[in-house]
Order: sequence, then C-alpha cells, then structure tokens
Amino acid sequence: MLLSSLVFLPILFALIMVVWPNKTTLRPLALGLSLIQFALSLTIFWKFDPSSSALQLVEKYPWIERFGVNYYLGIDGISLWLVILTTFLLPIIIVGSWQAIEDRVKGFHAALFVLQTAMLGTFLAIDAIFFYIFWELSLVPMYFMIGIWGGSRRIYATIKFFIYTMVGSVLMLVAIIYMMFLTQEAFGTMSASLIDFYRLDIPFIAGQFFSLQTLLFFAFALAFAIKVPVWPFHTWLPDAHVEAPTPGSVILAGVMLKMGTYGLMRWTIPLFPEAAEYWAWLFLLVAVVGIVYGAVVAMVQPDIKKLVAYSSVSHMGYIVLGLFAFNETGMTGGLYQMLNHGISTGALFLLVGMIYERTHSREISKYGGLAGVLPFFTIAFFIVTLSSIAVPLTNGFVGEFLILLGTFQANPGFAYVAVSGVVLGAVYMLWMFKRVFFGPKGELVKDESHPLHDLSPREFAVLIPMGVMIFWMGLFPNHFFHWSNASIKHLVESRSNYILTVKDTNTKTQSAALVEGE
Amino acid sequence: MSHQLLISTLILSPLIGFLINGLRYKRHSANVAGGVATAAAAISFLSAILIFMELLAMPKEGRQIAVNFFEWMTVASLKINMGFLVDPLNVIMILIITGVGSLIHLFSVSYMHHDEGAAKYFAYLNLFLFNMLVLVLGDNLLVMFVGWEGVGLCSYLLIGFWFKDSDKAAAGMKAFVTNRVGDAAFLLGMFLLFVSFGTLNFQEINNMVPADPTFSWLSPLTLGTLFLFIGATGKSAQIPLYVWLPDAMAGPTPVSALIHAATMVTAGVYMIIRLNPLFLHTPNTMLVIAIIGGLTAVMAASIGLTQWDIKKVLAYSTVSQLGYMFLAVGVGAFTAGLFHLMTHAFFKALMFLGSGSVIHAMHEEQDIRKMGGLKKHMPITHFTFLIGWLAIIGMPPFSGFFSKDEILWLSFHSPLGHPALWALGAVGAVMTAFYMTRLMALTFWGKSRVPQDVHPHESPALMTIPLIVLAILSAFAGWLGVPHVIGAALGHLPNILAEFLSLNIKPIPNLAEANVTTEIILMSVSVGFALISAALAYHMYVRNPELPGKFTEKVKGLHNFVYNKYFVDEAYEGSIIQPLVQTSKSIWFYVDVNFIDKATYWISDIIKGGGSLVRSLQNGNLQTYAMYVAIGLVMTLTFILVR
Amino acid sequence: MLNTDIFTQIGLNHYLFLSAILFVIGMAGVLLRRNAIVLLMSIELMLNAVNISFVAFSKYSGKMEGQIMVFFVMTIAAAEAAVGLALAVTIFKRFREVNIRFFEHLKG
Amino acid sequence: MNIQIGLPDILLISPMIALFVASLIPITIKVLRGNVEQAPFATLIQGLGGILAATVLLMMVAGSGSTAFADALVLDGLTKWMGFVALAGATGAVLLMYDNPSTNGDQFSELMFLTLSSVIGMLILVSAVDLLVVFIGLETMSLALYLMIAMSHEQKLSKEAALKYFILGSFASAIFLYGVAFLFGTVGSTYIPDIIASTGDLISSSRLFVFGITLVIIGFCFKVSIAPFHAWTPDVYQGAPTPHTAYMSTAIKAVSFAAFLRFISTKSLVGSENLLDFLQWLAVLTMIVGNVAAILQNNFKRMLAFSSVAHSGYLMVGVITTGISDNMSFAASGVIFYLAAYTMMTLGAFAIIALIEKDENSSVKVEDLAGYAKKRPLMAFCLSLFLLSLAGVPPLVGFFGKFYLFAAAIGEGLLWLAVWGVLNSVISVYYYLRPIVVMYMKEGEEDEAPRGFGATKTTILVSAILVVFLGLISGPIFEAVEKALS
Repeated sequence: MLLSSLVFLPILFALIMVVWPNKTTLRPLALGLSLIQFALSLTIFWKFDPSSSALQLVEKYPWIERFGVNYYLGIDGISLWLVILTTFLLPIIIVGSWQAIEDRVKGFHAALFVLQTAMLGTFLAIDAIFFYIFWELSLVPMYFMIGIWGGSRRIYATIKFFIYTMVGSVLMLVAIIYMMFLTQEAFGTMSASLIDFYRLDIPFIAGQFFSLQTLLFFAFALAFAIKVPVWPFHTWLPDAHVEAPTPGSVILAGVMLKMGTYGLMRWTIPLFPEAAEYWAWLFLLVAVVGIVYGAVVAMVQPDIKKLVAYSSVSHMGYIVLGLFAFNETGMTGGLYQMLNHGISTGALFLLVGMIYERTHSREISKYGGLAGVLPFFTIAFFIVTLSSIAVPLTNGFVGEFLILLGTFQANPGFAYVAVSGVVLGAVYMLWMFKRVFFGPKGELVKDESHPLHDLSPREFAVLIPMGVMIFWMGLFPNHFFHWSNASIKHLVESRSNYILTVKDTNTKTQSAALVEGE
Repeated sequence: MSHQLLISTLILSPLIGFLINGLRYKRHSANVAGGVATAAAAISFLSAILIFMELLAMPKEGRQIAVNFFEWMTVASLKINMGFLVDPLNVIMILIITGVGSLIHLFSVSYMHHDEGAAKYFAYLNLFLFNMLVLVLGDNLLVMFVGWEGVGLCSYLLIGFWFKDSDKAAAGMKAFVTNRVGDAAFLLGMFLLFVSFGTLNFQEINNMVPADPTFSWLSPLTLGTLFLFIGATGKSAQIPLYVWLPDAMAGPTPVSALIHAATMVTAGVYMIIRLNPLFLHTPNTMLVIAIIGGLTAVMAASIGLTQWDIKKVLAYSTVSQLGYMFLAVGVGAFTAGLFHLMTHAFFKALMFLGSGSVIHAMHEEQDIRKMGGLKKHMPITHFTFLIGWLAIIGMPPFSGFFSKDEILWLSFHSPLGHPALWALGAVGAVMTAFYMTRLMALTFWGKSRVPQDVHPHESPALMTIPLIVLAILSAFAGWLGVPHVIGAALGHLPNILAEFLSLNIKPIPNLAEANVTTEIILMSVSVGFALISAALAYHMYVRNPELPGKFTEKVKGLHNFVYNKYFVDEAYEGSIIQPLVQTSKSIWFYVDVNFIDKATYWISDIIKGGGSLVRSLQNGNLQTYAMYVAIGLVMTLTFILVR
Repeated sequence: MLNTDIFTQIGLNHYLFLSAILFVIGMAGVLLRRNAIVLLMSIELMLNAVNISFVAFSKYSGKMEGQIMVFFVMTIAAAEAAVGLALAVTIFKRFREVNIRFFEHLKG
Repeated sequence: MNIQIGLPDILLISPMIALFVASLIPITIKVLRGNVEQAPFATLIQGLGGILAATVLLMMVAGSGSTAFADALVLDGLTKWMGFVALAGATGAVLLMYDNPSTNGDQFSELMFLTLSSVIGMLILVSAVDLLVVFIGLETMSLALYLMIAMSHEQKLSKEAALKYFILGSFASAIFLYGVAFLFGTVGSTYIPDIIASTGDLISSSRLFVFGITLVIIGFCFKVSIAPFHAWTPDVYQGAPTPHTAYMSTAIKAVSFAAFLRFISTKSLVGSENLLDFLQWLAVLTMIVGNVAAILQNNFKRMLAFSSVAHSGYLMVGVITTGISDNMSFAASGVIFYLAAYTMMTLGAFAIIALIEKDENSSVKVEDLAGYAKKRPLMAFCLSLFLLSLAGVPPLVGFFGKFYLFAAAIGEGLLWLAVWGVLNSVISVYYYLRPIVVMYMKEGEEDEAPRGFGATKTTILVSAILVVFLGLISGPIFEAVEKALS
C-alpha cells in the first residue's frame, strides 16, 4: 500500500486544506503534511531492492477490465529518484511560498497537493491510461496556480501552457489506445499495461515516416517533447515561468518538466526501440540546438526569471541529449541531470522569488551591487549559480559530464557542439550575476527609503536543504547511482527487446499482501 | 603518520581554513582571518614537507604515495575515484604551492590589513590552495578537472574581489569565461582519451600509450592532446586565450602573485608534464605547443615593452614566461619546463609581491611613470626586486638563467625543436631583459616622479620577510637543475631535479649527444644579447629619460599597435562577443518571439478566422438555415448517388 | 414488380416524379417565401408529397401498410399545423408581424 | 396479420403510461381549481414522481429485449440505458424549470404537462424499431418542445427560437419522412430489422434505397445537429429558456442519437462506401464548425450550444463506428456512455447559467462570471469541473467518454477520425478555459446574496459528484451497457 498511499494521500491533504477552518495554522499544517509525505517516500528505500531492475512494490488491481486498464503502480530505479525529488521539493515550496502567496491560501495549498498526486502518479503509474490520467491531471492545478497567483500576463501564459501541453498529449492518447488494440491482436486480451506494451513487437520500416512504429513513436515523443520542452516547442515555457508565482515556477521547473524526460525514458525509448534508434539523430539535433539556442537567448534576456527559464531550455536539452545517447553513461547522466535541474533551477527560482518579494522587480538592469547589501543572499545565489553552470563538486557537473561523455561515446559530433553549452552557460549566468550583484548599486538597491533585508531564517530553511543536496549530489553521486544503476543498465542493454519483470514480492513477508488481482 | 591522514591534512587544512573564514566573514579583523588562513597554509606546507621526506625515504623506483578516498562516480565502465597520488613530479608542485602560498598568505596579512573584506579574501585564498592541491594531486583527469575548474572559480572570485568596481567584476568574468572555453576543450580532450583508453587515470593512460608516435592529425590521441592543450592555453594564458590574464591584475596584488604568476597559471604546463608520455606520442601536438609557446613568449614580451602599469608589465611578463614553459614542453624538455615553472614561481611571486609592496607604499598607484627613485625609500623591496630582475633576465648564476637556458638549448637541440624556436626564445629573452630593466629603472632608479602628496615608505616586516625568503629562493633555486655542460665544467655537479624526476618523465626520444661548443655558444649569445638589451634599457630610461619618448615618436604606429596589445581584445570584442550578443538578440527577437511563437498564433488565427466565417454564416435568418439543409441534402445526394 | 411501360400506363415512376416535384415545390416555398403561414403551408405540401409516395409505393407493391402510414402522417401533419398555427398566432399577437425576416435577432 | 394488444403490451409501455398519468395530474388539478395554479412545488413533485415511476418501471420492464405492439416497440438494452439518460436529463431540466424565472410560476402545470409529454415521445423514440414509430416519437417529443419554448415568460427571443425550431424541425421531419417513404417503397416495410435484412442486396443495386437511406440519415443529422444541418442549434439553444436548453442538449440529444444508433445498425454504412465517407467528413466538419465557432462566442449559452454541436461531431464518430463495426454493442456502448457523461456535465453547466441569470430577460455573458470564484467558490468549482470535463480532462467523466468513443473508433480502424476528434478537443479547451479564467482570475463586483435556487443547486451538486466519480467507476458501467446491448 506504500505507493498508493504515497500517490493518493495528497488528495486527502488537499481536502483537509479546503475544509481547514483556521487560516493561520494552515501553512504549518500544510508543511507538516508535506513532511509526512516526504518521510513516507523515504520509506521506499527500506523496501526497495537496488540490485534488481524489476518493477517493485507493485500494486495492481483491475479497473476497467473491458479494456484491460488496471490500477497499476510500481517503482523501479528510473522513477525512484523522481518520486523522492517530488516529495522533497514540496515542503520547500510550501515554506518558500510562506509570504509570497497572500491570496486564497487554502486553494493554493490544495492545488499544490493535487499537483503532487498528479506528479507522483505520473512517475509511478505502470498502466498507460492510468498514466495518462495523471499526466493530464497535472495540468489543471498548474493552470490554476499560474492563472490565479501569477503575474500580469498570467492568463495568456496559463492558457498557452495548457493548450501547448494538451496538443501533444492528446495524440499520445490516440497512440495509447491504438497500442491497446495491438495488445489485443498480439495476446488475445486487451491490455493497457506498460509491461504488455513492452512485449509488443511493432513493425518498423526504416525511412518511411508513415509506418506504424514511427507514427506511434512520434505521437508519444511529441507529447513528451512539448513537456520537456524540446526546441522548438519551448515557447510556452518562458511565458509560463515568468508569469507563474515562485512556487509554481519551482514545481514547474523542478518536477513537471521532468515528466517529459521521464516519459521519454520510460515510454518512448523502450517501447519503440527501432524508431528511437532510427530517429535518434533528430532528437540529438534538437537537443543540441536547444542547448545552444536556450543559452544564447538566455544571455540577452532583460528579466532574471526569463533568463532562468531559457536556461531551463538549455539544461533540458542536455537531458534529452543524454537519453538519446542510448548508453549507460548518457542515460545515467540524463536521469541525474533531471534531479540536478530540479534542485538547482528550483533553487534559482526560489532565489529570484526572494529578491522579487523585496523589490518587486525582476529587471536585471535595475539591479547592481547587491553583493554589498545582501551578502548571504549573494552567497546562496552564487552556490546555486555554480551548480547551474556545472562547476565540479556541485551536482550539475556530474550530470553534465556524464551526458557529454555518453553523447561523445555514441555520437561525437553532437558532443562537440553541445560542449559549447558549457561555455555559454557560464556566460549567461555570470553575466547576469555580474550585472545583478556586482558593480555600482542599481536604482532598486540604493533606494534608501526601501532598505533591503538579507535572508530571513525562513529563507535559510528553504535554501539550506537545496545547498546540502547540491554538494551531496556533487560529491557522492554514487549514493544516488546505486539505486538506479540496475534499472538503467537493464534499459540500455535490453533496449531493443525491453521487458520489465515484476519483482515477486510474495517472498518478502512485509509486502506479501501487495500483489493482488494478477 | 599514515599517508591518508597526511594527504588529508595537506588538502583539507586550507579547506578548513576556508570554512572558518567563510563562516565568520562578517567580522572584519584581518589579523585573525589572516592568522587562521596563514596557519592553514602553513600546516599544509608542513604536511607537504613531511610527504616530501616520506617520498625521499622510499626506494627510488617506488617513490609514490597513492591514496584513495572514495569512489566518486561509477557508471558502466567509467570509474572515477577521489584518488590522490603523490610522486616526485607533483611533490615539487605541492611544495611550491604550499610554500609560496604560505609566504603570500603571510604577506597578505599586512597587505590586506585595511580591507574590510579581509576574511572573505583569506577564505578565497585558502579555497584556492585547496583547489590547486586537488589539481596537482588528483590521480586522474577528472579529479584534476575538479581542481582545474576550482582554481578558475577562485581566480574569478579574487579578481572580482572589489566587485563594486564594474570593471573589476568584468575582469573576473572575463577570466572565468575565457577559462571556460579552455575547460570545454579540456572536457573534449578527456572524452577522447576516455574513448581511446577506457580510463582517465594518469598512470593507466601513461602506461597504455602505444610505443610508436602517431603522425596523423586526426587520430583520437592527437585530437585529444590538442584539446587538452587548448584547455591548457586557457588556464595558462597562451595564445589565443591569454587575454584574461592582464585583466586579472584587477585583483589584489598578492593574488596576482599566487594565482596569476606562481601557481594556477602553471597548471597547464603541469598537466602536460603529467601526461608527458602521451604528448610525446603525438608529435603534431608537440609542434603546436612549441610554436604557440614560442609565439606567446615573444608576443607577450613585446607588449610588456610598452606598458606603463607595473602589474601589467609583470602580467605580460608572466604570459611570456609561461610561453617559455610551453616551448619547453613542446620540444619534449619536460624537466626544463618544470624547472622553469619552479624558478618562475619564485622570482615572479617575488616581483609581484615586490610590486605589491611598491603599490602599497604608493597608495594604490600602479603607473610607473609616477614612480622612480624608490630605491632610497624602500631598500629591502628594491634589493629583493633586484634579485628577481637578475633572475628573470637570465643572469647567471641566478635561477632564471639555468632554467631559461636549458629551455633555449633544448629547443635548439631536441629532435622536436628547431632553430627557429630557439630564435623565438632568444628574441623573447632579449625583450624580457629590456622591459624588466625598464621596469626597474622607472620604478626604483632614476629621478623621483612621485606626486607631492605621496610619501613612499618601506613596508612592514610581515611583507618584507616573504620578499626576502623568495629572493633567496630566486637566487639559488637554479642550482637544483644545473645544466650538463656547466655541471661538467664545475666538477660534475649533478642535475638533481632531472634525477629526481626521472621516474615520471620520459626522456626525449632520439636525443643526440650534446655538442658542448654549440651549447656554450648559444648560451653566450642569449646571455650576451640580454645583457646588451638590459644595458640599452638602462641607458634609455636612467641616463637619457627623454630618449624613449623620441624613439616612440618615430615608430608611432608600431608603438600604438603594440601598446594597445595588438588590438586583440578589440578584435575579440568585435568578432566574437558583439556578434554573439547581437545574434542572440536577433535570434530571440526574430526566431523565438516572431517566428516560433508567431507560428502558433497563425494557427490560432486560422482557427479564429474559421470561427468568424461560421459566425457570418450563422446570420439568424431561418431560411438561410433551411438553405443549408437543402444544400447539404443536395450535396449529400450528389456525392452518394453520383460519385 | 415495377411497370416500366410508361407510355401505355401511368406507372409508379409518374407518381414518384409527381411526388418529387411537389416535394421540391414545398422545399422551395420554405426556402423562398417570407410569410410564416405560407411556410407552414409549404411544409404541409412536402408532407403531402411524401403521402403520394407512400400511396404509390403501397399501390404498386401491394402492401397496404403504406396506405395506413398516410393516415399517421396526416394526423401528425395536423398536429404540426395546430402547433404551428398556435405559434404563428402567438407571434402575431406579440409582434404584429409574420414576416420571418423580422426574426433575426438570434445570430452570430 | 393478427394484431392483438394484450396485457403484456400494456405492461411494457407502463413507463410511458406512468408519465402520461403524471403529466395529466397538475393540469387536471388546475382545471378543477378553476384555472388557478396549484403551488409550483406540488407540480414539481407530481412531475418528478411521474419521472421516478417511469424510471422504476423502465428498470423493471426494459432490457429483456421483449417487443410490444406487433414489434413496433422493443424494450432492449438500448431502450433501457438511453431511457435512463433521457429521464435523468429530464429530471434535471424539470428541477431547473422549477427555479427559473422564465419558466416557473404562472403556467407551470401546463409546462409540466408538455415536458412529460415530450418525455413520453422520447421513450417511444428510444424503443421504436419501426421508422414510422420513430417518426411518431420524434414528433411527439418535438411538438411538445416547440410549445415549451414558446411558453417562456421571456417574450422576444424565445418566440423567435420556437418559430425557427418549429419550421426547421418540420422541414427536416418532412425530409426524414420522404426518406422513409422510399425505404418503404424499396424494402416493402419500415420495420428496421426488415431493412437490415434487405440492405445487403439493395444497397448496391437500388439507388432509390440509397436515396431513402440518405434522406433518413439527414433527418437524424438534423435532429442531432450535425453540420451543415446544425444551424438551428445555436439560435434555439440561446433563445430558449435555460432549463429547456439544458433539456434539449441532454435528453433530446441523447434519444435522437439512440434512434440514430438503432437505424445506423442497418449496416447501410458497410455497403456504401460513399455514405460512409460522407458521414465521416460530416463528423469532422461538425467538430470543426462547433469548436471554431464556440471560440468566438461571448454569450455563455451560445458558446455551449456550439460546443454541443462539436460534441455531436464526436458522437458521430461513435455512430459511424457502430455502423461499420461487427461488434456493434461495443461501439454503441461508447456512444451511450458518452451521452450519459455529456448529459451530466452539460446539465451542470446549464444549471449554473440558470443560477447566474437574474431574471427571464437576462443573458449570461462570459465576462459576467468575473469574480464568481470569490463570490460562490463551490459553484465556481463545480462549473470548472463541468467545463474541464467537457474539455476531456481526466479523471473527469468527459475524459472517459472520449476514451470509450475514440477507443472504439480506433479499434475499427477509424484512426483519423479519432485524431481529428482529439485535436478538436484541444481547440475546445481554449473556450472551455475562458469561463474558468474569468471566474478565477478576474475581479468582479459584488452582487446581492443568492436567492433560493435549492433545486438548481441540487442538480448542480449531483451532476458535479457524478462528473467526478462516474468516470472512475465507468468500467463496470460500460460493461453492463455493453452486455445489455448484445
């Protein structure tokens, strides 16, 4: 029941938020609940067997039997860390939004919790329809979050976000249904289970776009590519980020974008191995273009948040690059970079939010000389900047290095271009850092009537876990690889004929009751 | 003491110093902060000495201490250990780093006394030591890269130390970004090596290098070493990535001494020496290295001839001397390269600290046109600077003579060398003698041009003691590597350094027997010309101070060209930075906002256009609606019955 | 079953053409006339065209259901006429107008 | 033929009888009291009682597949489930009528009579297996409806709507009937199973038969508002009182589709490629027309009307699938489930419009919703649920409806229709989100406290609960429907 409670407890929490009568105790309560959720997610480590690439802690109940749709949750090395990332970020977001969100506090926290259910469900669902439901559900709370608590162009941004993501995913729905009929053809009974999808052998004709596997591949890939977002589908992201409130940006960058790359890793690549192999060049190409493009466009942004948003485009390009390297190094790097990006970009958005709360402006040109006024803030920002530009011993470096190495092993040409992102990343981040923190004091900074205060204890509490993770993940990546290695290895080695076994939990006494309805 | 503990102490003591100073950075006591930092550096130095003793106590063949802390990254075949290796090659490096580092820390205590960011400064300095030690001790390329980027980061922080000044912050950023270009190449180099060898461990790589050299330009190893060298040009300020180093003088002067003269900038040289079997395997790369090194030596020296800022002169001098080191490693004279690295560390650190002392005395004035005659105000500084001057212009028997001479000789004599390379080196040496003498003359000798309100004075003892120690080292360190020809002449003095390093450094292949006469002639020629050039400079700047002005008038165009550093910065600005920014802006504006985004608007416009069409058809007249039904009916029947 | 000899005998097709012509006239009336009452009459015409078809088919195929259907249709047509006239009367009372061009407020 | 009308027949039509009796009660009382209205609440109870009785009776008699009146009526699974949907829609609509200023009060008992009469027509329609009975059902239903609309207390637009609906409806009925005549002429019967039996031969040999089939299909297309026969829909939906609009877009639409489904199972689509192609294009056209037109609408009701057209397009995909599928019950259950889902969410949405309307003359613009979320958080939340469900966002019932519908289509190889469908649902997201945007993200002025509206609110809440949970438990429901149909 562990995974079920993990996924559905937040819904309960959301209901509690809605009916909770006392406004002052609402935030502490939300924080407490999210911490409980985090603690619960940590118990996965007790039951999870890292040496196995199989699906673990499986819960499967028939749901819509006519279509072979099951209530099917499971976890393996690929989803494990993303689940932890999600539960880890939520308390931080709640504390981070302590003062930023004044209006409709109940609704905000309810939306947060619903969003958490959707995200965790996306990562844990093993049934295609079940997955799709969570995938789409995640749009709704995010839509409200941007639309209600966002900036001045929030409505434009939120509708753009919703429609963009929906365009991709509806075609995925068609593809999923089509694959369900394929399972019926192949195995006699219809099934929406990912495990059965993996067993399908879908005919592939190289060089022909309108062939079955290629079309299905693109239907899935498009959905994920828009979510990632891969260039050139990225234009919703800067708008959404800029208009979203800080917690929204954090969760969007921190987790929601990962749903796209996770989808590529869990669905697209192993389901359509030949097509993925054949079209890998396309994804490598757009990934590399995204890396460079995101970086150069980020460089000239006048708005800090937009800069960070475009930097996300660049960073997400790295992840896609790593995944489509199809080797263990690249994939591990890709997965690791998902976590890194969640931490570092999440922290960047938190920091941008903090300074925005103080000055109500994000325009780079109005800042300057902040380092002299807000030393602690500067240090925090600098550490996160280091992580973002992948300085060794921070988490960003491990991911970027593995991705680039993996790409180099697979396709050196793309790696040569992608390496330029290393330089450009430093350029846009440091240039922004210089303009905001160094030099003479800018108009917002020297405003005597409105003195700026350095980090408050609450803000420290938000940033310290992020800082700890930055260095922990930079220094001891093996702690993290340990849990995902088996799964990634299995994915890489048996990619052309990928099969996910379900770990027989009956032998384990404590989880004997988990598998039912097989 | 166990090796692990020893090396931990060595590496971690500056880190702890950094943490202490970093956490209490708001308290402005420079003495306490400096004390902590210096102690940390000194502990590190003591450990280095202990390690050195341990190493000496070992049998010659097994002189190495390997320590593995933990597995850093293990993915598939990639296994990276947080492993450190001490062997004769890098024990010298750590002695220099911690030794010179300690002295510079000591110097800084006094120098930074009045700065309110002193604690921060010392924290950065300690962090730098930590990273530098990681760089030289790492037993694989990736751990080296940790230090490699780490020192760049500290350099960035220290150059931009006085961040309130936009230009200084910009200089820091320039340093970091230029280094990043090199680092990106370094990464590619690493990838190529990893793909070729399946490992990044230095020893394994060096053992796996094929015996026969490869002459292909496109072989992975040639490309790999070339990329590593590009990485080195970034860190070690060689053409074309040297541009950051002169700007880096925006940082506090002791920083320039430590980072931008003695240690960090030599990392590239160290890296190449570390991988010397590999580089010897790729003669093409070696040729490139030698040419770039030689050219850098001359070009930087020529710029040094014209500069007026005392630190800029020293900075270009550093670039030039680094060029010598690359010239050395490029011709396979790795020992000579390391030797020059060491002597240069001493005398250049000395000169930078000396200039710091001068600047301190002149109340932050750096223009040598406003100095002159400081000899009588600052005797100790002048004397130590004098020794540095003698060393750098290669005056026997000071240290610079031995190391520079060996480089020049081997660039002529080595099968990888060429007389042209020797000529480049010699021209560089002549120029060096000229501009260093000019610097001495304008600063210390001649008439005083010090403004009225400035009263120069000798620096306090905390500053002069390091100067004196470094002066002693600059004067005598050369005897560690006495060239064969002189050693023979003086009664078989051994080349201690070469023997000590013999385990790590592969000899130059096919090196012919030295021709003593040629060697002595070449030596005399370079020393002789250097002396003449120094004398000329003395004549021009002390005897006839109006002469240089007249001379520059005559070659105004050339002078301007050189004085403005060959307009390289402007060229970079105009050909790379501005186009990049402009292109980025237009990409953002035309591609992102006005194409990709607009494309989605077109779709929505089409949809809305369809909407207006339907709306206009929906005109409210029920007969029109009936007409639609009728038309639909007719069309359906036509379609179904006629088709 | 169908008698094709249209020169000697009035066959099914004649009735069908007649019914088609009537139906089209009715349709044209609905499409072209302005008066709501006339529209109602046109619809009645269409229904009667249908009735002719029914009867003709019934006659020529010998199945009597067709005749019975006509009664159903007539009944319903009557009900329709009743409702239609009631509507027309209400509208006329309210607006003093039965020109259907008057009723174009709902559009767009 | 030996025609015998016995007790079994009477029992089988007992739901209709119950409704008929119930419809007469209020109006009889009014007559007995000398043309004085009784309390509207009593009328409501009597009407609802009739509907409830009909539901219970339907549950008892339907589903067996037994036939009544010489095979003119059949009470099979389709009858049962579509009857339920129709009765549910009618219940909601009656509840709305009770509260709505343009329908309640004066003449409420007459309205109840007409409403229940049209429900009787619906039940006839869903159980008819003879085209003539279909026609009678259609007319019973429609004639009552024309009058219901015309009876609105609103004086201008409702009259126009009624006139338009009446003339166009009769026009379409005539076309339908003309088609029936040709089917009769070629097949010799109007009994649907007979038509099915002879389709195989006639579809390729007899043009008159195809002509007849086409006309009948167009008649149905008009009723379910398939473009280009949809033009009446927005005008009538907008002009009619909101409860009637809700009624039309749920119950009426559902039963029309039920009859359409019954007819389409003649397999005429399998035999005629042209007809099949044409219907597919009509389905696509309908989706596009409905969605693109809805995007530009400001009037909330009109927007939902166009959205209703678009949904007819989606449903048409299911109907076409049913027409060509060997496993008809599978595809048909998709359509039925979609209709049930659609009934829930549309009813809810219109109920909220009814709640916002101030008096019988007011029309609700999308902008009028500004700040609604602050004023009535629960109602705003419910409306968001309905709209998101209409847009097909999981896990609401609308998503499952689309899922079953398109799954069946994909299973039959109509992939491209499914693609069109889902792409259109993306377009629809744009206008479904707009009211949500306005409610939650724009500030509006305060207004007076809400009036009673207990019945409306009940409708809304029940619909909302169903919208949330019906989808999650849809598996067993779908299977039950499919079992009942096969």
